[in-house]
Amino acid sequence: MAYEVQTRVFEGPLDLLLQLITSHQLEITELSLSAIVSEYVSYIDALTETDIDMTSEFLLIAATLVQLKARHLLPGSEGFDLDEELALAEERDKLLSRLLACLTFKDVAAVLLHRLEAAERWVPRTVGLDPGIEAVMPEVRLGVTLEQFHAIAEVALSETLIDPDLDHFDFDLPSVDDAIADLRARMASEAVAEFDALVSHCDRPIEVVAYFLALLELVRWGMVHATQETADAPIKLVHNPAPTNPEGIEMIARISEWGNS
Amino acid sequence: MDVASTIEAILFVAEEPVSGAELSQLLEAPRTEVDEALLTLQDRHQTGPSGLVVRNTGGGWRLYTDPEAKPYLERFAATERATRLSKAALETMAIVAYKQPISRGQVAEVRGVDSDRVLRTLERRGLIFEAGRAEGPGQAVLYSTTNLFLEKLGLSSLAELPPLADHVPPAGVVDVLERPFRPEESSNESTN
Amino acid sequence: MDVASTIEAILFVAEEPVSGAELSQLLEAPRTEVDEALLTLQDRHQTGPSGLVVRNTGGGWRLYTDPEAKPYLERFAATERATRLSKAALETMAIVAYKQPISRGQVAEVRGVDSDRVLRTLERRGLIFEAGRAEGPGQAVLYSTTNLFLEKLGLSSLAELPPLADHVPPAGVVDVLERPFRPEESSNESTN
Repeated sequence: MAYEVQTRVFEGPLDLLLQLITSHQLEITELSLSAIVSEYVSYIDALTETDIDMTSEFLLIAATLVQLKARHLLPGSEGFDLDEELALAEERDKLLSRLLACLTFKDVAAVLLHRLEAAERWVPRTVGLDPGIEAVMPEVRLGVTLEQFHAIAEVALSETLIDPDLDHFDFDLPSVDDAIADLRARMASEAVAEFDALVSHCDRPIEVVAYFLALLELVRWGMVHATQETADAPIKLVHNPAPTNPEGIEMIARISEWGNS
Repeated sequence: MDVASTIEAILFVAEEPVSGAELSQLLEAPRTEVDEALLTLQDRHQTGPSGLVVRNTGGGWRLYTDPEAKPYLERFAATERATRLSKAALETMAIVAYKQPISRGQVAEVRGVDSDRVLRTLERRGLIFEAGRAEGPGQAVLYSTTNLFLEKLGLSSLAELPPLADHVPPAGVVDVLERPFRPEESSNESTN
Repeated sequence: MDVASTIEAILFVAEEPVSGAELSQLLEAPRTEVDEALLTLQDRHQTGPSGLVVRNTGGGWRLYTDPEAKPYLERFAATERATRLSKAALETMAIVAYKQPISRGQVAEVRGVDSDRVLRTLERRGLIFEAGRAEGPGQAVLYSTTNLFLEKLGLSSLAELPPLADHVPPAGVVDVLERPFRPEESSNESTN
C-alpha cells in the first residue's frame, strides 16, 4: 500500500490524527494501525513547522502510535512486561479519549456558531442616552492611575507585535513602488496620458489607489505634471524628464543608483 | 407612565443588558414588581404590533429589534457586523465555555495545539476574561466566559448551553476511532 | 410585521434622525405609505403604554425616551457602569494617547476589533476629538486626546506620558499599516 502525503488542512497533531482515521473510514473497511502510523509519520517528515511545542506534541503522539504498532506486530504477549503493557494500554486510552474530546468540542463549536449567527438577527441599540440627558451625565472617571494607564498602553501596543490579528489583512497589497516604476516607464514612452487609461489594467480598487499614490509621488518629485479641470474631469498627465526641484533631482539620482546596483 | 414603560425607556438607552437587581435599585421598587413589569413589557412587544422585542440575555434584559426587520437593517448602514470568528477560535470558545474556569495549558491539552493566540483574540473580543489564578505552582491564569459571550449567543445563563453529552460522537464514530487501536485485529495485519 | 413596526426597528438602531424619503427608499414603499405608517407608529406610542415617543425633528424621524422617564434615566446615567470606562475603552484610549493623531482604521488594526463605537463613546465623553483629516485618499478622520484627558490623568502635557518601553517597538505595526503608502521606504527595502 502506498501512502501519499497530500496537503491536508489540519490544526495540529491531534486534528491530523483525527482526520487520518475518519477519512480512511470511507475508503478502507479494515483500517490498520500501520497505515495510520505510516501516514502520520510521513507528515512529521513533511513538517516545516518550527513551533517547538507543536513539533513535540507531534512526536509524542507518533511515539505512542509507533509503540502501539510495534506491540501489534509481535504475536502473543510473551516477553512483555506486564507493567509496560498496562502503561501502553493507558497511553492508548488517553489518546483515544483525547480524540473523543476533540471531536466533541468540534461538534459543539459548530452548534455555538449556529447560535451566534442566529442571535445576530436580534439587533441591540448602541446609540446610548438621548441627547437631552447627556448634558447631565456626570464626568467620566478613568478609574486608573497614570502607571496603570501606561501599563495598558504597553500591552495594547505590544500584543499586536506578538499577536497580529491578520485575519482581515490583505496580504496581496499592491506595491506603490512597483506602480511608480510602471508609471515612470509608461510616462517616459507616452509623454502625455490620462490617469484612467494608465490604470485601465487594474482589477481592484486598491490597485488604482496604489497607482494614484504613485502618481502623487511623481508629481511631488516633479517628474509628472498633472491637471484636472473639474472634479469629474479626467486627470491629464504630462511627463517631465528633467525635474528641477531638489526632491526630484535626488530621486532621479537614487533611482539611477538602484538601476546600477 | 407605568413601571413597564419606565423600564422600556431605561433599556432603550442602555448599551448592555441591565439586570433585574439593577432595575429594582434604579426604580426603588421591589424585585417582584420589577420582574412582573418586565414580563408585562415583554408581553406588550410580543402581542401588540411592535418592531422591538425584550430579551433576557447575558445576565440581564435588553431591547432588540425584531429578527424580521433584519433584512432592512442590513440595508441600513448603521448595523455593524462583527468580524467572523475563526474555526479555531470557535473551538477554543466552546472548550472554555464548558470547562471554565480553565487554564491555557488545559485548553491546549484538549485541542492538541498551542492556543495562546486564540485565547488572546477571544479575550480582546470580550468573550472570555481572566477569572482568576490556579492554585499551586505556576499559578496559571484561568479563563471564563463573559456576559458578552452569553449575549452574543442569546443565552441568559451558562445553564442554557446545550448539554455536552448531546455532542459526544455517536457509537459508530467511536468505533471507527477505536478500531485501529484494538489488539484483536492486529492479527489481521500482515506486514507493513 | 407591518410597515410601522419595520420603521420602528430602523429608528431604534439609527444614530441620527431618518427622513421619510430615506425610509421610503429602504422599504421600497411609496412615500405616502411611509408617511401613513409613521403616523400610525407615533399614535401607537402616544396612545398605548410605552416608554418611547416618535418625533419628527431636524429633517427626520427619531425615537426618543418619554420625557416622563427622564429622572430615572438621569439616575441610570449616574450609575457606576455609566461613568466608568470599560476595559475596551481604556485600551482604545491608550492607543490614541500614544499614537495620536490616529484614524479609526488604524485603531481597529492595532486592537484587532472594530472600534468605531468605543471611539464614539470616548469622543462623547470629551476624552478625544477629531483633530483633523489624513492626507491622501479617503481623508480619514484623525483622533487626538483632549485637555480633559490630560486633566484626568493629572498631566500638564502629552510629553509627560511615560514613554513606552524600548523592547516594545510599536513602529512595527505602524510600519505594516503604512507600508503601501510610503513609496520611498518600500523602494529602499526592495533594493536591500
